[in-house]
Amino acid sequence: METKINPEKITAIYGKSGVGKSSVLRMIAGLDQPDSGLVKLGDQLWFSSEDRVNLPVSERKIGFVFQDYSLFATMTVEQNMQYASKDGIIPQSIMEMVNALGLDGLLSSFPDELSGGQNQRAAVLRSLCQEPDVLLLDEPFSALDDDSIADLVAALKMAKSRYSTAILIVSHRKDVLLSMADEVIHLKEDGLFNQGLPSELLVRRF
Amino acid sequence: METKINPEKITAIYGKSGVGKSSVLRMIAGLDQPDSGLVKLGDQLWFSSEDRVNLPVSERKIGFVFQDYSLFATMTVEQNMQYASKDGIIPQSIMEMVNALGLDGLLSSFPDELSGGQNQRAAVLRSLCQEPDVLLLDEPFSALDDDSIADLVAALKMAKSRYSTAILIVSHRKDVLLSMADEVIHLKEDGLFNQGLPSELLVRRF
Amino acid sequence: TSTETGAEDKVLKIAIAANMQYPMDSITTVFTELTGITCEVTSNSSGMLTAQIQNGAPFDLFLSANMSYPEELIKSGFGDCISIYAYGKLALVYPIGTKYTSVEDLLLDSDIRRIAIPDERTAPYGITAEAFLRKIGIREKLTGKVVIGESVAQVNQYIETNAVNAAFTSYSYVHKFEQKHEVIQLDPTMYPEIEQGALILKSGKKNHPDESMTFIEFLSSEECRKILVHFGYNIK
Amino acid sequence: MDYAPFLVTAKLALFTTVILFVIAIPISYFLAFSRWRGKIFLESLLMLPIILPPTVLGFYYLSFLGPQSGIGAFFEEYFDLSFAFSFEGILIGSVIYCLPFMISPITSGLREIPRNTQESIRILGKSRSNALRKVYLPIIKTSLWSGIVLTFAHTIGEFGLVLMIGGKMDETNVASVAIYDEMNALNYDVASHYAVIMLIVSFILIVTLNLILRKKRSIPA
Amino acid sequence: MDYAPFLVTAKLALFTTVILFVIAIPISYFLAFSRWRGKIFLESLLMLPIILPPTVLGFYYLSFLGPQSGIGAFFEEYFDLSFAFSFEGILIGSVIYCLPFMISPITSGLREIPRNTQESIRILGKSRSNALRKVYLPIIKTSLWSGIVLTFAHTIGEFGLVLMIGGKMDETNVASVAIYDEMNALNYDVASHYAVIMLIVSFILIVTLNLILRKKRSIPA
Ligand SMILES: Nc1ncnc2c1ncn2[C@@H]1O[C@H](COP(=O)(O)OP(=O)(O)OP(=O)(O)O)[C@@H](O)[C@H]1O
Ligand SMILES: Nc1ncnc2c1ncn2[C@@H]1O[C@H](COP(=O)(O)OP(=O)(O)OP(=O)(O)O)[C@@H](O)[C@H]1O
Ligand SMILES: [Mg+2]
Ligand SMILES: [Mg+2]
Repeated sequence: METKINPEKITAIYGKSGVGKSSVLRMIAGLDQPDSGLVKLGDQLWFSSEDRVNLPVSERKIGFVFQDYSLFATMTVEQNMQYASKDGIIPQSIMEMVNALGLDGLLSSFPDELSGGQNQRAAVLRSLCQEPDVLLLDEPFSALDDDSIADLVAALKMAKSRYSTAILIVSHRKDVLLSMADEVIHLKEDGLFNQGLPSELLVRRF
Repeated sequence: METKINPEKITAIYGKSGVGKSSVLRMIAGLDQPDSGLVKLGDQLWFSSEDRVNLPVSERKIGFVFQDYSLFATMTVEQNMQYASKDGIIPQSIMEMVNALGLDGLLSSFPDELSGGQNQRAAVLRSLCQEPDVLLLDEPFSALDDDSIADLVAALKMAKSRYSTAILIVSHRKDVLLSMADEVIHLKEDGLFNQGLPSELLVRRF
Repeated sequence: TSTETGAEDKVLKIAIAANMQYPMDSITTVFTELTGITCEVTSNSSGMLTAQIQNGAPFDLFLSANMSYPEELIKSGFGDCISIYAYGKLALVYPIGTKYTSVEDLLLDSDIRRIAIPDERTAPYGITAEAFLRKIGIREKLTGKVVIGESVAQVNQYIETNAVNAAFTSYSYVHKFEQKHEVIQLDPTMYPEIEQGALILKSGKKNHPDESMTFIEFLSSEECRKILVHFGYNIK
Repeated sequence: MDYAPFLVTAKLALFTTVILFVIAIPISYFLAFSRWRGKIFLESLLMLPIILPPTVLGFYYLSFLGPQSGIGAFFEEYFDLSFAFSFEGILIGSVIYCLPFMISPITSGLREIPRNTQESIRILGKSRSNALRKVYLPIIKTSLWSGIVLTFAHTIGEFGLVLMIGGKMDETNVASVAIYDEMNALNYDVASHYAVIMLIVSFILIVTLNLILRKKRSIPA
Repeated sequence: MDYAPFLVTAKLALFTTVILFVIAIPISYFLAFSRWRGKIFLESLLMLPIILPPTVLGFYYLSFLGPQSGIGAFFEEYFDLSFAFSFEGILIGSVIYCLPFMISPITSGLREIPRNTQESIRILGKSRSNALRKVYLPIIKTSLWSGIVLTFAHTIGEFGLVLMIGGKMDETNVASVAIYDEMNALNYDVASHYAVIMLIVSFILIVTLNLILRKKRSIPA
């Protein structure tokens, strides 16, 4: 699999359950290693089986929202966010998003006191606190209702423009992707994929 | 909150993230206790703060698919299903659903070797193995693509007709509920709710 | 030769103070050869053995390194009379090749940095060692050097591991120490006698008073005396 | 050189570990999951056996269960069972003494079981004992392992208590007591020989058990 | 009646526990997370201190670290530090002996940390020591607690090793040795008096620590 991801755009990976979307994100993040092939960001080489390059995860400056959120259960939402922030101080712009996403009353709650969707939003905010170069989001809308999705998309777009973060989203929600993604990669079960505009790739199958 | 849930229909609870949908399911299952009020199934009283009735969870004959799936990590998919089944034997009809839901190759995989959507489908199947009187599903479509959702809905309908299981689904997916729910309860943030046909309740807001 | 009573019944259970462990192997071996009575030997500190006996330990005999523990047992009704079968001798052990003109010189020598003495509160040889040092009048000068060992056995371990340079111990270990250390017998007039007392116990129904008596008699027999003398005990 | 003491040690360590494993699981289950407020006292109480020096514990053991004590005399009279100076005696003593080594890790393992696992069990309507056997114990495998190794290893090395409760009958002559005797007799070579055997055998045993139990996903129950 | 031994015991137990806590965490971290294949041997090796009877361990300790041994003599000569017949000596001895009690529960706790927690740490780019302090230790709170209590309690009760290494100096006269001595001198009343004090104080201490640490969410590090 070889593809270019444009850091200025929001790219989405779409595909059936079990097709390997999460795995692709994990390889980009460096959590798993591809058997062969390359991973590049811009002109930086992150992984190459041929040249035996494998940039450590911590140097890839990546934010990753896992499909199961993975907030630290021993920390409150605020502590989770502080822990992810440089110097332990949550950037002002992200504190504003906390309000926009309706989490303002929940900063001192622990993850197991949150609803599924609250957990998910908190996880996205935590990853933004890292101010990553690339943000990988694995099904970030799965536990959210339409309004919350809209709020979250707005927050992501804001973060993107403010920190010029490249955003790569895995999602099976055609409707959401249609409205917010700039580019879609459609992963297929045979390992092949199509890349293109959401309006082309996603609508065709309806 | 007082409502009747018709055991012959598929009832859905719809509402914003954090509004209390999961909490309602937990109270019905008996995992949490309401401060006051009643829970009844048909003419069986399950909980009543006034009469101090609180039927133990294990006697409510309930299946519950949690929002985070909660398969046992030390068991394979098959072992999980066997463990939930009476006498440890997975009913034939459910083994057929395993195939229909595309999990046939994954029976001997452990939950952490599955993708998010595979995990979710396995969790639904495990709960069906209990042959429950009432099946509570918390966001069962959250990790699934459209095709998998359709497969799952078909499987649920089949289980419903075969075992006459009452099905109560929590979901924020209007489109899915529109196509499959018989009745919708729309939970609101002020604690009130509307109940009605999906076509009435869900479309109105578009 | 009476096999009909069963082998189990003929086992004589002997509790010995830890410092008797060394000669005991030889003594029981010869005893068994002569009488056909087998022995099971338990060694522990005399205090703990006393506690065990008072709490019903099924021992037939108690061989103590002094008189106070058996006397305590007689007081509480676990025995009648103590027979003294030998007298212990106090020894000083130090590294081979050390030159000295007197015990005082040796002990005060600056190369002898640590001297082990058994605890006078719990070990009979500790009482004698302390008495000896007071008698020759240098106990105070040794304060900074003295290391107290729980028992003679522990003092021996200190010597064995070179944790101390000199130690007061029982002369009965002379043959063990000879190869690597100098062992001197201290003047017996300079310390109180170390009476080794044996007591026949009446602690339980399963005791073997006849066999026990045989053993006590054996202790004063010629064969046993030879062994005891070989292991550095005095016989009167 | 007599190898019988090793057999007694092996028997003692094995029995102690098995008995404690069986006893500790329900106790730990209770400590981990009960809502009884007094359990913190019970839990602290169960830690006390290792606070006392083994010999002292042995002394009290003899006072309460020895042949001269009421209980001890009763059992000896009517059941011909003696709690002191017998293998049964040192076994009971070891079990009491090692209780904390087994209970503490298992309790802490059970405490760390996630809530959603417990809730799934309730939904499936499984009994406590079934859940424990099929779900909880496999989850806390490494904690069980910790309790087992600590108990097993410590029983091998323990001798103050065993010497006090057991004396040194043939049936209570464990390797650690034999080593003690050899040291008292200044037979340091023999003592070292015993010690080295004990270390090597134990090491091989622990490595082997480690290798077996570390197999991913292996389920002990 | 002399209460000084209690102070020595308290000091010894406290220091041993603190030192072992500090030592055990990196070792356990390594044992839990390293991919080195030989670690199973290392892990088994670290269990061995409790296989040997304390007196035997003490014997080897004196042979290797005693005043006449190469290492012991060196430290005594150049640092005026003696590893035997001193408080430092019994402290080192206790630390060696209690190693398994601290390492085993902590290692098993760390092993049970879910993979997604570890991966989140990597994504956040946190150093190992930071992750350990801020995330892993709070998660394994109950396992830490298990290691701490076992070590603390066992150090209070231990006496064979201390007796051997310590040689009954004032500074090494711990309560357990004092009790043993009183028993040997047949002063059972005094011994019981000591023992009861030891049990009560330890019990109060364990309950208190329990109450503090059981506060939900409390973070030890
Ligand atoms: N640890 C693992 N070991 C073995 N197989 C795995 C493991 N993790 C995932 N897989 C398999 O790899 C395939 C791809 O998984 P992946 O999680 O990438 O799917 P996905 O596209 O993210 O699906 P979903 O939308 O359901 O999350 C699946 O078939 C899954 O069973
Ligand atoms: N254990 C808890 N302690 C305190 N508050 C809780 C706890 N669990 C949930 N809540 C709060 O109760 C409210 C309802 O939670 P619930 O999980 O029922 O929401 P939900 O409707 O299922 O939302 P979602 O769609 O995001 O899963 C939320 O605001 C949540 O913060
Ligand atoms: Mg996925
Ligand atoms: Mg929910």
